Amino acid sequence: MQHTDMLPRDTAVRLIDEHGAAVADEQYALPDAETLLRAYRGLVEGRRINDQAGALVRQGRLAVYPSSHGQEACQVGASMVLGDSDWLFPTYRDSVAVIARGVEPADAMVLLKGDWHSGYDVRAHRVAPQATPLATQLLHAVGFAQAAKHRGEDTVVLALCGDGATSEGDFHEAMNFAAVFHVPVVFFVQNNEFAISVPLSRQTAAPSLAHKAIGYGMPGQRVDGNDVAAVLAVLGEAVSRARDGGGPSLVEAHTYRMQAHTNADDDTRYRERAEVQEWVARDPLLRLRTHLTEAGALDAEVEERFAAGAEEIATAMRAALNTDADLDPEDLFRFVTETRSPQLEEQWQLLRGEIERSNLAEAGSASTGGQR
Amino acid sequence: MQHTDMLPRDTAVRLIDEHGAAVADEQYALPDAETLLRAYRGLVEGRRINDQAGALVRQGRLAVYPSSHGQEACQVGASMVLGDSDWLFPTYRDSVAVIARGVEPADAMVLLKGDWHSGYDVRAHRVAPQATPLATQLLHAVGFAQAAKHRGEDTVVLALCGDGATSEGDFHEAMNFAAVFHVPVVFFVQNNEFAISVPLSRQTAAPSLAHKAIGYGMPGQRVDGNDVAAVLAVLGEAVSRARDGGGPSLVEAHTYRMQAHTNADDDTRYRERAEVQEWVARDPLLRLRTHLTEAGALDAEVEERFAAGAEEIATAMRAALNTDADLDPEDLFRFVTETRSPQLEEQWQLLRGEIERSNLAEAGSASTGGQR
Amino acid sequence: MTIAHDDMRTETSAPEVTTMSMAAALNRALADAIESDPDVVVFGEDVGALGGVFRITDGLTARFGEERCFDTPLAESGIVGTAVGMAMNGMRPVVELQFDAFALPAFEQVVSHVAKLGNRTRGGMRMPLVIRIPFGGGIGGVEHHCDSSEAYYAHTPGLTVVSPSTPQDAYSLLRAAIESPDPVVFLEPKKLYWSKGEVDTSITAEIGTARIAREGTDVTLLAYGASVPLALEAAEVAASEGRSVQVVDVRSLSPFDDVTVTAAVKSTGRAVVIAEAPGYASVASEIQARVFERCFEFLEAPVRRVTGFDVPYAPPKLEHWYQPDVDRVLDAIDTLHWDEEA
Amino acid sequence: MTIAHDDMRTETSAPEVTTMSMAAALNRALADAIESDPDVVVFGEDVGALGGVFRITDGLTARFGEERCFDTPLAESGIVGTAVGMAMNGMRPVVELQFDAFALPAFEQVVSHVAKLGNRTRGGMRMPLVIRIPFGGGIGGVEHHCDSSEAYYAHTPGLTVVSPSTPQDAYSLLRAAIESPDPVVFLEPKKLYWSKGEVDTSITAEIGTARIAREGTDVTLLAYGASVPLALEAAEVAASEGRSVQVVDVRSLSPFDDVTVTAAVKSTGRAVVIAEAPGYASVASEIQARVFERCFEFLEAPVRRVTGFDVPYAPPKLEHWYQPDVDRVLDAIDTLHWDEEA
Ligand SMILES: Cc1ncc(C[n+]2csc(CCOP(=O)(O)OP(=O)(O)O)c2C)c(N)n1
Ligand SMILES: Cc1ncc(C[n+]2csc(CCOP(=O)(O)OP(=O)(O)O)c2C)c(N)n1
Ligand SMILES: [Mg+2]
Ligand SMILES: [Mg+2]
Repeated sequence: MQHTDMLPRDTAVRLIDEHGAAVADEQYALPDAETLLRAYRGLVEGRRINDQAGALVRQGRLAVYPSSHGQEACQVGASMVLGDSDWLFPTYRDSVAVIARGVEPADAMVLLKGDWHSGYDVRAHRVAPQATPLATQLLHAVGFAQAAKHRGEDTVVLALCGDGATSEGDFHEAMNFAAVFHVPVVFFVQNNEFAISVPLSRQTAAPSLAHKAIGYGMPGQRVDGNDVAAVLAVLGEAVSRARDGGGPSLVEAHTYRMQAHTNADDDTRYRERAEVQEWVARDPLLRLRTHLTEAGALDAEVEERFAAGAEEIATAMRAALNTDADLDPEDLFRFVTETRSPQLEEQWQLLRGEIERSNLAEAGSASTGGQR
Repeated sequence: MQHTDMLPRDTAVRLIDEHGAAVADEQYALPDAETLLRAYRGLVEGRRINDQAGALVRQGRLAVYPSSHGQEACQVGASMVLGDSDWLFPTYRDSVAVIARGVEPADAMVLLKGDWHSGYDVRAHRVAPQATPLATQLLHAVGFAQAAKHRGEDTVVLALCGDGATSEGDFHEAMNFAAVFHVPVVFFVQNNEFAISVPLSRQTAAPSLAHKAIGYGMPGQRVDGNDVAAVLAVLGEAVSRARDGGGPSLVEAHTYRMQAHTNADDDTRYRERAEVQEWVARDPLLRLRTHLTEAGALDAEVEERFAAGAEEIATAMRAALNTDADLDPEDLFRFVTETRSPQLEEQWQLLRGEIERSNLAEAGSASTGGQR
Repeated sequence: MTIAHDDMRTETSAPEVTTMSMAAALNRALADAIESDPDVVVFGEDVGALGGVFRITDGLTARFGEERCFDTPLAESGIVGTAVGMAMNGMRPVVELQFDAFALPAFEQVVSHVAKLGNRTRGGMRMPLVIRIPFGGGIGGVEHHCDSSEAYYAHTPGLTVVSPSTPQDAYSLLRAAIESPDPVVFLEPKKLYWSKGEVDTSITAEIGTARIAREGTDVTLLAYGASVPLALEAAEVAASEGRSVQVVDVRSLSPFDDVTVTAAVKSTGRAVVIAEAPGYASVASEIQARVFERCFEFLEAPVRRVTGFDVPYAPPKLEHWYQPDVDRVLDAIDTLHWDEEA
Repeated sequence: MTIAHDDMRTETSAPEVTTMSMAAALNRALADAIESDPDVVVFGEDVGALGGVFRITDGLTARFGEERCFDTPLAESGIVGTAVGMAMNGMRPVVELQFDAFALPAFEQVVSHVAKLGNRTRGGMRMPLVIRIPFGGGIGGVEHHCDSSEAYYAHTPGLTVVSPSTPQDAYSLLRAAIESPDPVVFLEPKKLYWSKGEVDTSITAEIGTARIAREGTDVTLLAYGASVPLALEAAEVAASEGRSVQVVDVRSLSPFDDVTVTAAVKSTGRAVVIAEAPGYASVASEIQARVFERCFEFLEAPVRRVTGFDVPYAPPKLEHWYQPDVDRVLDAIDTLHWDEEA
């Protein structure tokens, strides 16, 4: 590879423009209609999940929700490019990608509901726990891929992070380890222009985040993150390259965080409504719907079917999240280590006593609330 | 600046070749003869300091010495490009640069002698303490420059690190902060091909370390680190740019660690003698001597004068290091914090008691060695 | 705690006595510090336009400009490392790290430089910087948002570690921390951010001193941060059960005020240490051990501690089972060898 | 400590009893672990061709290939973070971090992931990894090369922390650490690397247990790592002065073996804790507090501790003033309310 081949383009790869028109590209082909239709369905479901989660937060059923509203093309693309033996390493904002990978929405929401720190079977779905400490999961992804390579397994790891996370030291170390050990990892940065309140311009002075790739000796590419066709094409190529022993690469998607960072955030403090408004027209659903409709691949009936499917997911989410899980406080001790120590047993015993007292109190009288 | 202007050249900038011949360069001019003569004198002194320190280690007068033998062009260049109001942020390997900046050799050796953690007046010489935890000092350099910029002071900060240190997260964060805040810092990486035993190929897969610069939005350049003329030209330009408000930049010098990592290391375990031998011909002193001699700027008399000057430094070093410093154990408590706490006073009192006992014991009899 | 008027301070901003939340008191302390000392700069993640995720820096950028309060790239080692550099160059940086767990990437800078640079240079360079960390749980935060990491800092020589439990101390201690020539880790109990109290901006606090938060004669509760109101609540309940409980707000986790604490425990002969962090090798163990050693002859019973369990912090729905509560404190008091006949 | 034959182990490498240094014992443990379990990989800075700066990994790459023992780029968070990922994918990484202070860049990965991932996933993913750190001083190392950071790890729920003081324990505990399903921080006392002793490779150690290193009836010294030989030396001197001193090698810093320690201290009624790390909020404070609380009725005198001062570690020329020594231990013993009449 020529050195300069590692540099991304000056503008992001785009295969479908904001008006739904296909854009010819000499390197990347437009995915076929069936794939795009599947993607569209994913977008519809993803949007519905985001909206439903938002509602559940307002109703107090979720503690917090970092929405990917506006970023669904990245979420769906990240899930679709992976094969069965591949792994996804997502962040707190990637619930839609996690669900698209087959995780039950209610399980994906366990963290955000506050029931436990993660709620799905990581191995069954080949999805790592959603990471909160920024950029740390990128190193896990690299190590995971190193182990797969060590055993000669056919596993590509897709590691997700945001624009803000690229500033962390762990981002750097992960990129470097991946390149030095030439492991099958694709780093996918969803540049949504903000890290909570901090705009991209305070995060980097680089021409683009994808320009970081050459500094590690891997290719970098930029893609329009609101164009699922481009995301599928660019990420798909990166995943294939990794699978074929071509090593890691970095893909930066240009997108936008349409809502506040989470429900706890107030984005009117740091960005203009007009800016947010500008991005409405670039919505990933809108342009794909136009494109597919114009291509004759999408009609009202299919639309309705997709909407109904999405509604079903939302209904299930509501049902699951409106039920209080039966939580066992003893879980606080159950999983800390596999080996049980007398030191922890002693404290566990204290908790058991309190649980008993509390159960007795509850059984006895509704008026004595305390544990004592 | 065009994006690709931030990329370094495909080969390192070189103004004097291995045989002492000037190399024409369209961007960088050969420093004048007077400057080169001054540089040569610095090289001679630097080499002598390295050799003397090595001898002092063998004699047990220094605890440890990370030699910059072979890297003197970088050391001297780093010092010469700085003005009086500028600051140097060196590492453990940069004693020659520290001394070239005016620090007494004996003071520069306090850390390596084991008397204290740093031994020179940082403010008088505008040299930060030599850093041991890799890459951490790069962030200090950036913050220092931020403060200078905040107060409108004319200060450029030159921050040194090795090839290995570029893998640390702090390297990344320092480069990024410097670029985002556009501060007057020049990062100077002495790529000597090894981080203790680990070769550059295990450190990075990048075309060069200077290729990292574009990922932060700053220019990167590569220079022949054994050609002091090129080091002076490239670093000098970077420092001027920083001084003129042009922001930070990254310079990578290609050089070689001619000796083991420190005296405690055994480099026969991890590199071939032939490889080391190859670099002897590229010695920074050799080529500059040839160049200056051929240019008529250097003759036996001047050589002798320089050698005598270097010998004087070495003699002073020997004298200073052969004297045991009069160390006060109470210094352990004296500088921890400026505010004195009763908690520490109490422990300090314990030590004072022990010192007294020890003094009494010494005064009393030579045979009772213990403190008790 | 010395109470004194600081003349410097009154030049820039008239002292006031007002009722305000701890968050407001911290905000006011930052504003007053920026106003009174040109070397003070405040920075971190989201501290600018947003005013911090807890709004502690609210309005500072608008009022004092980007020069004095600004956002950084998202990198905690970068934040602390550049603060070290600024302090080396004569400034007084006050940085915010968003949550305890997100302070960890900066740990090397804190331990190897913030804590040691003054010593390394024999006082040639001091580190007058403040690291503010919203700390502890009790706010229903998800994983990584509710840890208590005071032990890591308190164990590290060279660092001063303080935590306020009232708006007054929040104000006075933060001013004192910023004025200190030494580095201070300033732990802000999240749970108390919205608790209110009177704040007199003319009161200065002396770092290194504990505060008697409630008088009592039978037993001494030693607490800091969010555990202080818990201790006071337990004291209230115990009082109704006929026990006179003294409460000491340790405030200064390092250095430790042995004089006040030892005198307090000697006066009652019984003590319970309360802290939310896991108890093992913690500040609570230190306090327990010190009190034991210094008050041994005066103790009617072993010193107890009530702390978080030695497990990762609980998820929101289980945190009430994790956190020390009034019942646990009362249970601990009950074990203190009371002669029921007396 | 249970002594048992491990059948698995003898398949690959015949058990032996030999006199060797602690360094050699550790090397042998690594080699035997690599040989007996295909999931074990060793990596870190300079562990390959060089064999580690202390030569603990000497010859492993030559013998087992780059696949099983390899150098990484110079980045500690990267080393630990990728080890986490490998452990998630079923391997048993054993990483070396070069010195205590250079383990700090990895602290976030250690606290937020190594310690918590098993809990986060409700046991769905375990973290069977070992972090080896050459620890402590006494070798004349310059700044950052002699710290003792066990408190940071021991305080962190989810981590197992052990330190050997003999070649035998070095071998057996390292094998046990590598076989543990839980993450272990393995602290190797640098000062003891070249101390020699008999090693029987068929002996297995149980993590979580202390070891009586010397019998005695008058006072119990509690120590770990390099402080164990110091305690033994002090015991010898005390014996010559007529005092019978028991020495307990704590070995497992977390979890702690209360059973052995409590029984030991109850049997003598007096105790001194010895550790080289700064004492404040340390493992020594924990041990002191635990012993106090559990042995209160049995104590003839307050439990004392002899630790490093609460100051940054000394430069080489002053380290003998910093480190706990025999005199300090004997002085501490002297304060334990001896009835000189008895
Ligand atoms: C190490 C660390 N520091 C700080 C935080 C607090 N925090 C959570 S999300 C966030 C912003 C992240 O921005 P970005 O990486 O762009 O992702 P986005 O939220 O936009 O998807 C911050 C600062 C954290 N989770 N981890
Ligand atoms: C954070 C940290 N990790 C590890 C070390 C131990 N160490 C000291 S020097 C060194 C190699 C550094 O290599 P490089 O940056 O290339 O500098 P050089 O020694 O070649 O000048 C290592 C690993 C350290 N000092 N700091
Ligand atoms: Mg973002
Ligand atoms: Mg090097």
